[in-house]
Amino acid sequence: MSMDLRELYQEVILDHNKRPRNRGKLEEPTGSAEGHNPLCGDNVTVYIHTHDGRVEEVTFEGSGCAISTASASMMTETIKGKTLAEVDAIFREFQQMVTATGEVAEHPDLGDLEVLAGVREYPVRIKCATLPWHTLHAAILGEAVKVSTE
Amino acid sequence: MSMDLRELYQEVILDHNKRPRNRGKLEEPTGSAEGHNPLCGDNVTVYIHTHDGRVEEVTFEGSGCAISTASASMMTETIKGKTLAEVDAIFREFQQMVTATGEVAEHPDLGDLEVLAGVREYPVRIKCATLPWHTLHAAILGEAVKVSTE
Amino acid sequence: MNAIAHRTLNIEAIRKDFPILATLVNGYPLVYLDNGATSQKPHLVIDSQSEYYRQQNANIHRGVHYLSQLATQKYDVAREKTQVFLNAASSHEVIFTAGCTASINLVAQSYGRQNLKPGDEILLSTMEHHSNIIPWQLVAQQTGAIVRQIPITDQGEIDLEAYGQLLSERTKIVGIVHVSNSLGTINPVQRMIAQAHQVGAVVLVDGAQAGPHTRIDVQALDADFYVLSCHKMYAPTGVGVLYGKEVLLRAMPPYQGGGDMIHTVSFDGSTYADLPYKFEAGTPNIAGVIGLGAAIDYLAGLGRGLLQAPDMSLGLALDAAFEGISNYESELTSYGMKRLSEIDGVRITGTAKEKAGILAFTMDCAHPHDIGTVFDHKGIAIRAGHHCCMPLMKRLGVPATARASIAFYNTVEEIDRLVDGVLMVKEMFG
Amino acid sequence: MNAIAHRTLNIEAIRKDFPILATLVNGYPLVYLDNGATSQKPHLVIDSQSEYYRQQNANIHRGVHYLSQLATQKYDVAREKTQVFLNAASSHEVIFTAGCTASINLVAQSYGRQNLKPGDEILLSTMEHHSNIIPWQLVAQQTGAIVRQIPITDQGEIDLEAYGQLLSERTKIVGIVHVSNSLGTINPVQRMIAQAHQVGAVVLVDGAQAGPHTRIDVQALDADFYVLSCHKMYAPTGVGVLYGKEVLLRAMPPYQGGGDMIHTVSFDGSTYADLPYKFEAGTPNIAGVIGLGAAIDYLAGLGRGLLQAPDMSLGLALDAAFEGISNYESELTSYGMKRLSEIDGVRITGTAKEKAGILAFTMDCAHPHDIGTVFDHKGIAIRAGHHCCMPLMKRLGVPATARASIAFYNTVEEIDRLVDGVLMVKEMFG
Ligand SMILES: Cc1ncc(COP(=O)(O)O)c(C=O)c1O
Ligand SMILES: Cc1ncc(COP(=O)(O)O)c(C=O)c1O
Repeated sequence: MSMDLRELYQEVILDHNKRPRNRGKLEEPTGSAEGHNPLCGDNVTVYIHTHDGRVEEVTFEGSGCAISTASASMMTETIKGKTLAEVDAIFREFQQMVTATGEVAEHPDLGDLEVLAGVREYPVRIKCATLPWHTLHAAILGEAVKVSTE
Repeated sequence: MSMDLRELYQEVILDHNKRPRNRGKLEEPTGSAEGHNPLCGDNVTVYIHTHDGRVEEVTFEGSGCAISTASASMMTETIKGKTLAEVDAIFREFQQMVTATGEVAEHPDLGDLEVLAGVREYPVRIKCATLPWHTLHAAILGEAVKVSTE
Repeated sequence: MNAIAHRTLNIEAIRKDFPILATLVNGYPLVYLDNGATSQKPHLVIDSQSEYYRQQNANIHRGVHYLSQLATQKYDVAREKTQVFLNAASSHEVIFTAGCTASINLVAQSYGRQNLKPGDEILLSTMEHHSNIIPWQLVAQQTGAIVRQIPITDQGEIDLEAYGQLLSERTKIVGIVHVSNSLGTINPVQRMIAQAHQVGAVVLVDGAQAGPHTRIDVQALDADFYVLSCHKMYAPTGVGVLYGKEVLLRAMPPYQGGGDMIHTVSFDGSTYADLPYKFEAGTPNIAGVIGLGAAIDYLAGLGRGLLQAPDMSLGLALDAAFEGISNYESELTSYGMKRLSEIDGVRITGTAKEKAGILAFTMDCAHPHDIGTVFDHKGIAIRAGHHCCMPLMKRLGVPATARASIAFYNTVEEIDRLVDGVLMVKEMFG
Repeated sequence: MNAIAHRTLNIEAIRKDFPILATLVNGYPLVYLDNGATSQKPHLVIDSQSEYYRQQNANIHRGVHYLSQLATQKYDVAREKTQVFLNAASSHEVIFTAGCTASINLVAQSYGRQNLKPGDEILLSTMEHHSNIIPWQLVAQQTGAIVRQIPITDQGEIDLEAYGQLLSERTKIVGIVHVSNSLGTINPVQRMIAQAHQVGAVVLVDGAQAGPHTRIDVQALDADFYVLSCHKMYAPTGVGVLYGKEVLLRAMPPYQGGGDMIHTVSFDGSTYADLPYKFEAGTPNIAGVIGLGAAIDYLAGLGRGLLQAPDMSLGLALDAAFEGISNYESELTSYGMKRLSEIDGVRITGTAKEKAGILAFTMDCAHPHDIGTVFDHKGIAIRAGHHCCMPLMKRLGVPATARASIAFYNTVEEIDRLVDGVLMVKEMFG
């Protein structure tokens, strides 16, 4: 049925969970948004600072499970310095990776994020992995809305 | 399972159904009441004229199934001339007859009414047999209430 | 779908799918003609219940564990099947309720209470089931709205002229039964909906008796709300469906509060979940909904069998199934109408041109209740009474009728036994 | 009932009564510790469903035919069994609904809407399930009444002093959970009801988690309303119970309108049926209610087995069954509490003195959701989340907890596997 647990909780994930990168608040973000997964109580706030269509700074705060914390942490690392168009492409690819069924494709652009491919096998956990991304998306759009992945 | 149909629909019942006795309205009743069985749409109105605690006249009107029509018709025949105390005793005995389980007792006071004992085997039809009696009861009490056997 | 006209359902095989049909009543083989009250269930549906409780039972939506994921997946798939069954635009428009009655009350209390003002009008036809009358009377009392009656003709059809005259800008809601449970009349709901929309009213269609017998397409009808009673559709008891257009459902306040319908809860105030969950408070009838999925699969199986196309899509398979079912049921109905009308002293109630599997009648010599008892003695199950349609009975001038209601597992021989029963009643009471 | 203290349930035999317990998950024997979400069902209940659909299925109350009489009789008997289950004074006080959530909404909308005025107060405890919060918030919005919170202590007990101070003549309704689904706390409802009655308030007790584990006596409690969630009580999904005192129910307006709840219907106005039918609009979950009857029989069978008294009355048999069940479940709970409290970095949520089968906890190193996934991998089914108790989670200062909830078919070995799971989580995330 389910694959080995170690494929879901890879070392990289456990590491990002224990020592999340870019955790904290940005003083003067150009955008921020709050995301919430009511099913498990996860909460994440993403702060972003963009300039000339490029991500200069991005951080997050909140309490969540290992999957959502690691996803948020790796997300901030991956997108820093990227153009918004690149961020958009990565988001799409990430989403495709964690929801696709059938053949596992290669995702060279995702870097470390590829370790999250394992959530595909855990339907109720997919939302944990995508919550930070949806929240990022809202922060970029500067929407004042609260994101919910219910 | 169920006894032979002829035991429910005895000749006497079919006869009372076709030619109900004492059908009609009393001009100046001392009491009257309307009874209704919403499950099958039966309606019966009982008119009674009592004097010195004795039933002088009793009639009924309405539309109903064979069981309720025959029951009403035989009821009027049986109680005419009886004291209210006697009517009460007959009502009780009748009720006991149509609802009792187990051994079938003798009911010498009920006369023709005894042919209705067969409804015992048809739980949903018992209310058809007792509706005229409940209505009579209300008419005697002079209650303005509408009776329902739901 | 013309291919199907020449192929017919294998009724003998179908009857074996419904175990209860083998029952003996009082020594006679059961003739079950009370399908309007509730249908019988095929093995596939019955077994889906035991399978669920033996292998999958868990609460849905909130669980990370194996059983909960299994149950959730089965529940969600049943919603998608129901979407196809109704041809709804989105599965979010399919709300599971406790029954058809619950669905109508939901719309009356949520949509109705929000939108009705004193003097607004709710139009309901004379032939509505009590379930499509009382909820509107209750909300009318609460809001000051007025319930008005769409009259019917002596044949038991909607008086369309009167309907056109009743419609006005005061009309806010129209409630209309798709197929009458007492008369069998198939109402011209598509046309009536278009007319109602012209004055800005929304229409709730009561599909309780349409679901089991006809292919439904809520988009073609342009229905605003459409409700189903699943136990009449070969599925378990305790499940109903409410279809609503997304734009309407989104704007409506929740009906019941509880688990699963919330987004956040605090004593300072709560926010509600998205569709369809906003309207599914508390643990739903999980097994029942999964059983509904199995009933839809069963019907699709009939369609695939008819066309010998085992891989046919669900929607096409249901098209085929209902074409086969309605052809066959019409034949039985016409045959029954013809035979009954040949008997002296029998009056048929409901002679609409468009009519589905209902044979309702009264007899000069006997009350419907007596007819029912005599029939029961011979193993024939029909219903005697007002069929939850008191205003209709009043209009027809009868306290009650005897009603035989047909399903596709009934046979010509069973109609013959019904007719024999009628003759016996005549002999006995005539 | 002291005779029972020395006799114990035969858990090995009992486990064979619940077919799902033999499931393998991911190669491991299922450890089902999610009973608070829904219980598993014994053969007797599962088979009651197939038997009903194979041999008795018909609509009830209105039918003269054989099947309808069978189904009606079974349904009515289930109501009488439920009366004994609750020790209600009359079977008319037992209303069948679609679920516990539906029962509470019924009381809020019928009793609440009729009796609440602006400024009136509804008291609810911090540990209530969303199902006992949102319906009251909705009716408060409609009537201008105010919802106030009865605080709890750090141990997870009602703050009785604060409760006493909150009670005043403004208090019209108190809603209180009998056994908390998140903490296991058994609340002193009898005492709380007596206090509420002194200020003239009525009390609704949410017995969703009490029904499966303790003997209920609504008359001894003097509860005004008491609600049950039958799928948590070894019975099918889609059934709830509302008990209400006759004098209150009689005075309440109907909640939903439809078939079976009426006396007469006309477009000029309708009148309603007597109890319990007034509150049972439409076709109920007939199979589900009959399944509830089977679940009560199953429990009674355990009691009769314990005392080797096969002819014992239903009430006494239930006394015996629940004495056996609560003794055994307390042992399991104490054992689990002890073992978990010995592990570093595990914090138990809910340490009330009076506590029933809930082991809820958080871990320093891992989020409840991750705990749930790791457990699931080993076949252990628990729930991770807010358990529909967001205000309680806020009070406890945690986003979520991991919750194992016990039933009488669980074993000491299963608690050991739970503890092993916790150790594995520590190893992985620590
Ligand atoms: C304490 C409590 N109250 C109410 C409910 C709601 O029950 P249901 O979802 O069956 O309506 C539950 C179940 O989740 C519960 O645990
Ligand atoms: C036309 C119609 N509408 C509504 C209903 C109510 O359905 P239910 O009792 O399943 O809620 C029925 C069934 O009796 C019906 O025939």
